Amino acid sequence: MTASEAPMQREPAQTIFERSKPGRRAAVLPAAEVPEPPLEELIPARLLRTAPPRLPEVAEPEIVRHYNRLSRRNFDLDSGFYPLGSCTMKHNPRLNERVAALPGHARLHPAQDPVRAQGALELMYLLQESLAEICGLPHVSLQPSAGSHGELAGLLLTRAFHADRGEERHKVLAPDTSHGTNPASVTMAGYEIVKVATDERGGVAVDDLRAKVDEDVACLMLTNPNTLGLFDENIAEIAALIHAAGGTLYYDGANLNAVMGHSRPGDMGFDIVHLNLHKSFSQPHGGGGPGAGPIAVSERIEPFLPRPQVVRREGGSSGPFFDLDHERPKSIGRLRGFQGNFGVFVRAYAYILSLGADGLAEASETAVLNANYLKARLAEGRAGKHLPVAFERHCMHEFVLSGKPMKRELGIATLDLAKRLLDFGFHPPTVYFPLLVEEALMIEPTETEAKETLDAFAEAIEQILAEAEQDPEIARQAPYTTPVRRLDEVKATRKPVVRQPL
Amino acid sequence: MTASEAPMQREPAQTIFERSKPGRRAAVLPAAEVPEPPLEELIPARLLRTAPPRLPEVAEPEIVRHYNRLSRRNFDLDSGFYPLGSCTMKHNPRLNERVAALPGHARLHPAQDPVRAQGALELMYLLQESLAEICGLPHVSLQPSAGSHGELAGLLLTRAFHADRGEERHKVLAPDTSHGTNPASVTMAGYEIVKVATDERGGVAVDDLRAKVDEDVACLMLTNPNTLGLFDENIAEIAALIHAAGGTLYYDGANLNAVMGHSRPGDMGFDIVHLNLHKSFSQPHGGGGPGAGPIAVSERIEPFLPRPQVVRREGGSSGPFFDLDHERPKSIGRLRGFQGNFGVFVRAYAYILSLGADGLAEASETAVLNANYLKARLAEGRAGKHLPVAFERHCMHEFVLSGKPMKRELGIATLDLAKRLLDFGFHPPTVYFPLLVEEALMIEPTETEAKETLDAFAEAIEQILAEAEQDPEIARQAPYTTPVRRLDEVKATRKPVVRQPL
Amino acid sequence: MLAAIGVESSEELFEQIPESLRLARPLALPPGISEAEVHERLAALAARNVDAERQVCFLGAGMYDHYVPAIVDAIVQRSEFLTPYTPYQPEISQGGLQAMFEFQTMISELTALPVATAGLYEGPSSVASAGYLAIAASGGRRRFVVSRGLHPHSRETLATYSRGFGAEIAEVGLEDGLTDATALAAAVGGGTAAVFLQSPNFLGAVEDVEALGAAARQHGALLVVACDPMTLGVLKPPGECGADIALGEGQPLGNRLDFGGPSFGFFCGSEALLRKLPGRIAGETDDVDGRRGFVLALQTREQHIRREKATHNICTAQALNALAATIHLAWLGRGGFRELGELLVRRTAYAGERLAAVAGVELLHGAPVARELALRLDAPVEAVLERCAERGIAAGYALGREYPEHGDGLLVAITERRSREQIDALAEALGAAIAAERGRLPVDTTDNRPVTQEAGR
Amino acid sequence: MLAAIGVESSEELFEQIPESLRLARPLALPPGISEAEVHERLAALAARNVDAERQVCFLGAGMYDHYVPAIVDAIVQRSEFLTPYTPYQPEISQGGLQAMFEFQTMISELTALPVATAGLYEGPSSVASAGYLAIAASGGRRRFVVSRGLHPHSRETLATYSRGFGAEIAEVGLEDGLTDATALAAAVGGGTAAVFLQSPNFLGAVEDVEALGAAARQHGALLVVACDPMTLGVLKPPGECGADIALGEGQPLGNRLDFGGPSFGFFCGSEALLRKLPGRIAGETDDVDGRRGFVLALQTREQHIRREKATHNICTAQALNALAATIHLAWLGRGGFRELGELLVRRTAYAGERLAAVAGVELLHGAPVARELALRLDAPVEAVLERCAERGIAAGYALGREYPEHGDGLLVAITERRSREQIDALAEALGAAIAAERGRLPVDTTDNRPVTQEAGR
Ligand SMILES: Cc1ncc(COP(=O)(O)O)c(C=O)c1O
Ligand SMILES: Cc1ncc(COP(=O)(O)O)c(C=O)c1O
Repeated sequence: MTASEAPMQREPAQTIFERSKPGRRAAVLPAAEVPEPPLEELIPARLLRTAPPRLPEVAEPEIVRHYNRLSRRNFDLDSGFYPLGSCTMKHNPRLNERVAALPGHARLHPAQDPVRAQGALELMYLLQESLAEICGLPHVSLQPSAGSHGELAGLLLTRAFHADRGEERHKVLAPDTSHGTNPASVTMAGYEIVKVATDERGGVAVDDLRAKVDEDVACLMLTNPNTLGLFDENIAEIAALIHAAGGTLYYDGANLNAVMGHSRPGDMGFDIVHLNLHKSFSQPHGGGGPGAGPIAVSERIEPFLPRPQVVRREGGSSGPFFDLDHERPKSIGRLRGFQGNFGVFVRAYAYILSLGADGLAEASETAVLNANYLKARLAEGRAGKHLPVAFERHCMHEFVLSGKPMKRELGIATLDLAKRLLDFGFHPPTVYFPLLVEEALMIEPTETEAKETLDAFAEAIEQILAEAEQDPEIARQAPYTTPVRRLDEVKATRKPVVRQPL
Repeated sequence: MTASEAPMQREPAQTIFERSKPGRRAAVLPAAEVPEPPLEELIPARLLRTAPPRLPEVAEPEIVRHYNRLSRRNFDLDSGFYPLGSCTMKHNPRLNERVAALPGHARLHPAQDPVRAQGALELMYLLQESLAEICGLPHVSLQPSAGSHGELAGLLLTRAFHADRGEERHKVLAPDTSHGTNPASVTMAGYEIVKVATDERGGVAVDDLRAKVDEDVACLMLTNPNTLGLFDENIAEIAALIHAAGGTLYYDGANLNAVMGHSRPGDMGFDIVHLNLHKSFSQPHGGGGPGAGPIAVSERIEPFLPRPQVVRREGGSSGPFFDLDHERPKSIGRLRGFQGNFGVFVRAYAYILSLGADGLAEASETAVLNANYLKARLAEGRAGKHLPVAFERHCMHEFVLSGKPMKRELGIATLDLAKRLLDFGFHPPTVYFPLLVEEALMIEPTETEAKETLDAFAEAIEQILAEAEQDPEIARQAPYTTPVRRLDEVKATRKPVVRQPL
Repeated sequence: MLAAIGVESSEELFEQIPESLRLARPLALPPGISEAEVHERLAALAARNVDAERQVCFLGAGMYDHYVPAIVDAIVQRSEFLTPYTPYQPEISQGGLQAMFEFQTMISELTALPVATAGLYEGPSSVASAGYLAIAASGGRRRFVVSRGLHPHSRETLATYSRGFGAEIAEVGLEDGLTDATALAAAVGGGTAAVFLQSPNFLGAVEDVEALGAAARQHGALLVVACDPMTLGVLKPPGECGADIALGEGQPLGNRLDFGGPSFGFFCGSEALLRKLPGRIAGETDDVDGRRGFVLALQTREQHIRREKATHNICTAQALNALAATIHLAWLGRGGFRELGELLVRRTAYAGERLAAVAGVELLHGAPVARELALRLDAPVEAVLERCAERGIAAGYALGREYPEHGDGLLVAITERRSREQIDALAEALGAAIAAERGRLPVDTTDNRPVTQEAGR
Repeated sequence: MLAAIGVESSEELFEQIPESLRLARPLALPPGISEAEVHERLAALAARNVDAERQVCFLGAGMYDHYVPAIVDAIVQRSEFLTPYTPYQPEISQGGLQAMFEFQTMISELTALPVATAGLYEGPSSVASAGYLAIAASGGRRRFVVSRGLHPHSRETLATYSRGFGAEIAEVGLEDGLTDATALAAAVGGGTAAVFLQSPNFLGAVEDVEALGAAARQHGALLVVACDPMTLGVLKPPGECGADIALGEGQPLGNRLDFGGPSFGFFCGSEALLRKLPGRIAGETDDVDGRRGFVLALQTREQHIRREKATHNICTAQALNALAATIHLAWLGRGGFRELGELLVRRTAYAGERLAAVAGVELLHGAPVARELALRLDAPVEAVLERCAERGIAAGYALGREYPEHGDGLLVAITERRSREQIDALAEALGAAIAAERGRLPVDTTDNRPVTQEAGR
């Protein structure tokens, strides 16, 4: 055993079930303290389970070792650069974890009487107010659990809005650069998606839009800056077109990190906005959630907001009273259980308090600066030659390169480049999205990265391309140093094994 | 960059100072809120610092990455087997960390009025009572900060005890197998150490002891089971000898994990015992502390215990009152600031509550069982041939092997075996201690390890010895897969670099 | 950096935003403050909530005050689990992916259905997602038959979603706590896409899912069963009762109350539904050297590949919360999980007897219960709750708003944290409160220290 | 396993313990309880302490209520730092060893002395250890001259140790808060092993260490200076004042109050003392391939090598606490550390003015102060403290027990957590309490809610 194999590669994956030994356990439970008749005397036998679930049997020390070892098989934001485009992988302040864990938050039951949950309700109210100001829209619902949930909410609001005016519309427009959740949400909300083309500047092709706007269009969904990292300069005109046709304008806020304190969706004419608190507002991604996707809306949409809504009632002597308002006759109703992902709200509000007005604006400014700097670095050397930027303009918080020339000239695809980056200790950018750009690499450095890191990333790309000029196989076979190497995803879909046979 | 070098080996060590960039920082401080005159107006200039300390300048994201990366350059108990003899590397329950962090413990000021620290003082009192019962001695002081501090306390108590009887004695006896802190403490307490030989059964050579006991002997320090992992069967006779000569008997409790609930130092005739809460009572070792070394003593020693002492006063209506007693005329005085390592007391008490009387006895039973099982496994195969046990008897919680035949027959020293174990993902045993045994390997598996782990360790030793039969160089050059390989310790002592030049 | 970009100032970079749309003023938010101050501010807000540490909590209704073992927090707070994104690069995400695989296996074991996903947002939206799936799986049927025993939040969320994708809902009432079997049979027909049941249902009653499910099977409708995971060690699992889909709120497994979230929804199905399921699914496979590994399987169901044809729109879900559940279940283990279920059933039975013996209190129904029970109070529920709160007890969940027919109803939840002593204290408090209300005694406001501390001794 | 060992039962293994010494009964301790119950039990005990979250804390006297940034807890709680033993195997302990090296560098920067160790137990025992070192370093001199400004715990601990290794102690008094320079000069002589000073001293006064140190230099005695690390961003460091040894209590750096421990003691010395220092020292070196690495250096000083000839007996120290300090100092950074020092000096100055203006309160001395000040109260101190406590304020540390000459003395400590608002509240509380005591008003016991929460808004 020399180092020829990376240590973790030597450790074959073993599941917790494979560490199980009959009779072992970690948990010690409290004594029953009450009479212990056979269960059959309390619940009819036919409703009872005969064989218990085959959960693993492992003592605590081995459980801790198992999951600690597993954790080391992850790459994470606290290990290195994570320029995953559209995902805003910014530093997650530990303070936020600390305040979210305070018993007053963590052990507060969601059905607690508002009289005894004033702190939580006030926090939600303050967050609503802050997000409203940031979006430039008067009303906010914190209920949606993530961005896609916010999109669905927005489309249901749109439906309710039209229905309230006695209209039923069937089409929703979205650019061909839109994120996959947009069309998926459209279908789920019972609408039909209509794609709008992108113009040579990377914005919405206004003529194509004009051609497609009519009385049957319920809504236009936009991301601005869009998924190319470009701000749509024609947004005012676009908004006018949609509003003229009586449609609503929906803002996918996943890219808000570019414009906080600099420009507001409400001022651009949007009626409905969702925000990803797990992106712009530093909620850790947790390997795929939790998140939260609050929505901010204009006056005309407000009546339809989900139920319940957090409200501030001007109480008497005892000052204001924060309450849950269930009496919303025109509401689209609930989107989920209870009041939303409160723990995420605590973190987001702590983040807003920490940065404040200036801090948020500075964050966006630095995010944009970092993106443009990295874009400039990657315009030099081999990257400049083989990885041209898709649309040559200043970008906002992210930018998209095309690996098409690289593939043609060096014989390595965007996927190969991404996999090779793993050996250099970097998380790759988002790849093959947006679909519009061939062999796309979508790069979002965020504001919390240092210049040295951006430089090191640019140098790694340069090295990989140089290497590929000599021998493209190196990248084609990469990675080499990761816990596992390239995995057979086809097999996983053809013959899916989605649970352990016991 | 293939896997030929372990990933971490590629990452050269870089200190936080080397990540520093002028002007960067993590901390945001509160505003002064008060007048801000130049400091010279508040404190005479000659008492002020001119140039601030050159601390690193790094933003929070990079600080977190730095220390997270550093952490991965450590092997730890939650990663794998850690049979470090004499150190009792047992599982550290996370519950203990949780309760120690409760604000009522973590943010309690040590000078808080006892009236407002009743919970803390009661906890200390309850821990004293529990340890007294476990040791079989009536009185406990929690003050010493670790085992060696407890030893010093014990020797100062011994001095005070003799002085109180108008005697001054000069010698302290300890077996040649004793831990280094024993003689070091003896010197520090102003005594002279006299070594006692070990007999063929691994216990104190009673004849040698008898020859050395006289009126000038202040104390005998023993570990029982001793550092060979063997219980001294003559302990009663030994105690009688010392007491007859008017000396005190000191019990180094580092090995208590072998006998909890099975045998008690007080019943063996010891006057003074120290316990390592960071061994038998699951306080995590923290890479070298913190710990705590409470002492339990007999009636005749009690008057001299350190100041202050936690006492229970039978209060009136409001029930008992827990207090700090400073009025102890015969006390040896303070050994440290405030009341001791309270955070460690919380963890130890939580551990005692969790296991209870039966649990503690079972823990020791399993510790002894695991040690004897591993000893048996290592008596087989190549280990049995090249690594004989130093004293062939049932052991208690640990046992000592000799690498002498291995060195002679295979040409690899105990150190080489230890280093090679690193490549197999095991922490090596304690090596070259006790001094009595040539090329010693001192192995303590503890009760929290599973049989599979013990078997895997035995197999690793077997493999390494087999490998050495083929090519001893493999072990002599080991390790290969660690973040760094063998380090030049001589250089570190000859030309010490103990801080970063800035 | 500016030089490399070729601009004078970073403002220049914002000039792509039309002047008129650039915010000319700072945001109307306070300036940033120090970490110490943020902590103090939020601690002050938190202190104005009465949480389960300051009050004995008998509230349930879908989320429960179970003890979360310390190893759960310790592990989920590790950067390696806390901070990565969804595992799009499997080679460096094996930790998260394997954990998902273990989670799916455990949940599949709990429900006795062959396939489990990596999880959805939470319980009620998972119910709505099952509705969306049922339409596709039933070849376009658009009618749901729903038991009134299904959590009100689930029914309301299903209704909200249904107004979007288009489906009608027929509700079936309860008889003495249980779903009215005859009414259910009558309501199900050829046009029914799915039948929705919950067991234990919202009133705590254990339903005979197998019997009720017959109607669904007969008409080829999917049987969707919502369940409380903590009862699956003792109650017959949905998979053994003919359910096509089993789902529910995951909070009781390793997740804190957090005033309602984040938690997760679990979602299991039959083999037949595998390629129609919503959300992430981890699958086992090999790497090029034959090493065992895990990936996101069946991505062709998902929005990032299939876009408008995806089986669901979900992207970011609740991976960390599912990890917490995985660790909690590993900690409980086969034996502990079953014992915990037994403990809940027995303490709930004790609570039922103890509380029903209180003057002015009776059981709302006679059906078997597992971990939560519904009471009928002979005094205004809100007033009684207030009086109990003043003694440091959150006595339960008032049924009135969501079940007008039970304006006098109170739902009381039991966990392993609710000791016999605390149940007895509840009985006393309820008795005193009801007596006081009947006698209109003035509310006693002196002693509102939490009783947990006494209980702790 | 028994078979492999060749015994019938594990009891057999205990037969090596003489029958008479085997405990024939179970330990008289309660049976084990569940994790949830242990948590509840300890939470109940913790609730009976009034900590700095429930009371505005002006207590200091060596340990201070500073804010510990969240990243400190997050990092020190990682298993990789929390659970290893002392780094005896450097190849797999580079994380801990490098952290020690960084710690030593930071502390050396703070004190402006070239060498720092990896740390000792805490402040006072570090002072005693300096005494032990001084005897060896001075070729056997056994007399210490100690300022009465040195922390009483340090003086007492030094005395305790001295009775062991043998040394006499001469104490030098204070004049208007500062060490009496003439008396000190008179006390130091050819037999003096070391002179011990503290700055700021126990009464908060900033000493002129350089001037006082002259006597020590003149007679070849070591100058040992105890200091508060949080003041070293603004006060002239010991190394620039001629100190041979600088040491102190490390708690203010990244460590919680924990009712007094665990924390750590830092210990710095001149090059000349390098091989005489107590405890662990990390050093830089290379591995066989030339890679940079770190090891425990100069182990030949230590007990495990030198046994009775070791420079000290310490083994397990306080590594994790020193790591916390390292992270806290990295977080503060060059700028933040200095600003924090300035903040303390200015708020302390404000407090001095504000409090001295209160009727019945005057400054105990006129010497300059940095972060703590001594007051003289014109009313019984204990009674005043009690009244303030009832308003949710821990007003400070009563000097009477340790300084009988200051029976009316109160020591008030300031940290960045003590806002101007809180200082004003203290002034009010003191004023009211003193007035009440003079007028012997009855103690008001109604309102003892913590004021921190209000302060938080
Ligand atoms: C542009 C865009 N829209 C929508 C989403 C969906 O947000 P969520 O993952 O929170 O559902 C994402 C997330 O990747 C996104 O990047
Ligand atoms: C036998 C023995 N005695 C004493 C000690 C010293 O204990 P501590 O490290 O807590 O000072 C140890 C610790 O290694 C030991 O093993």
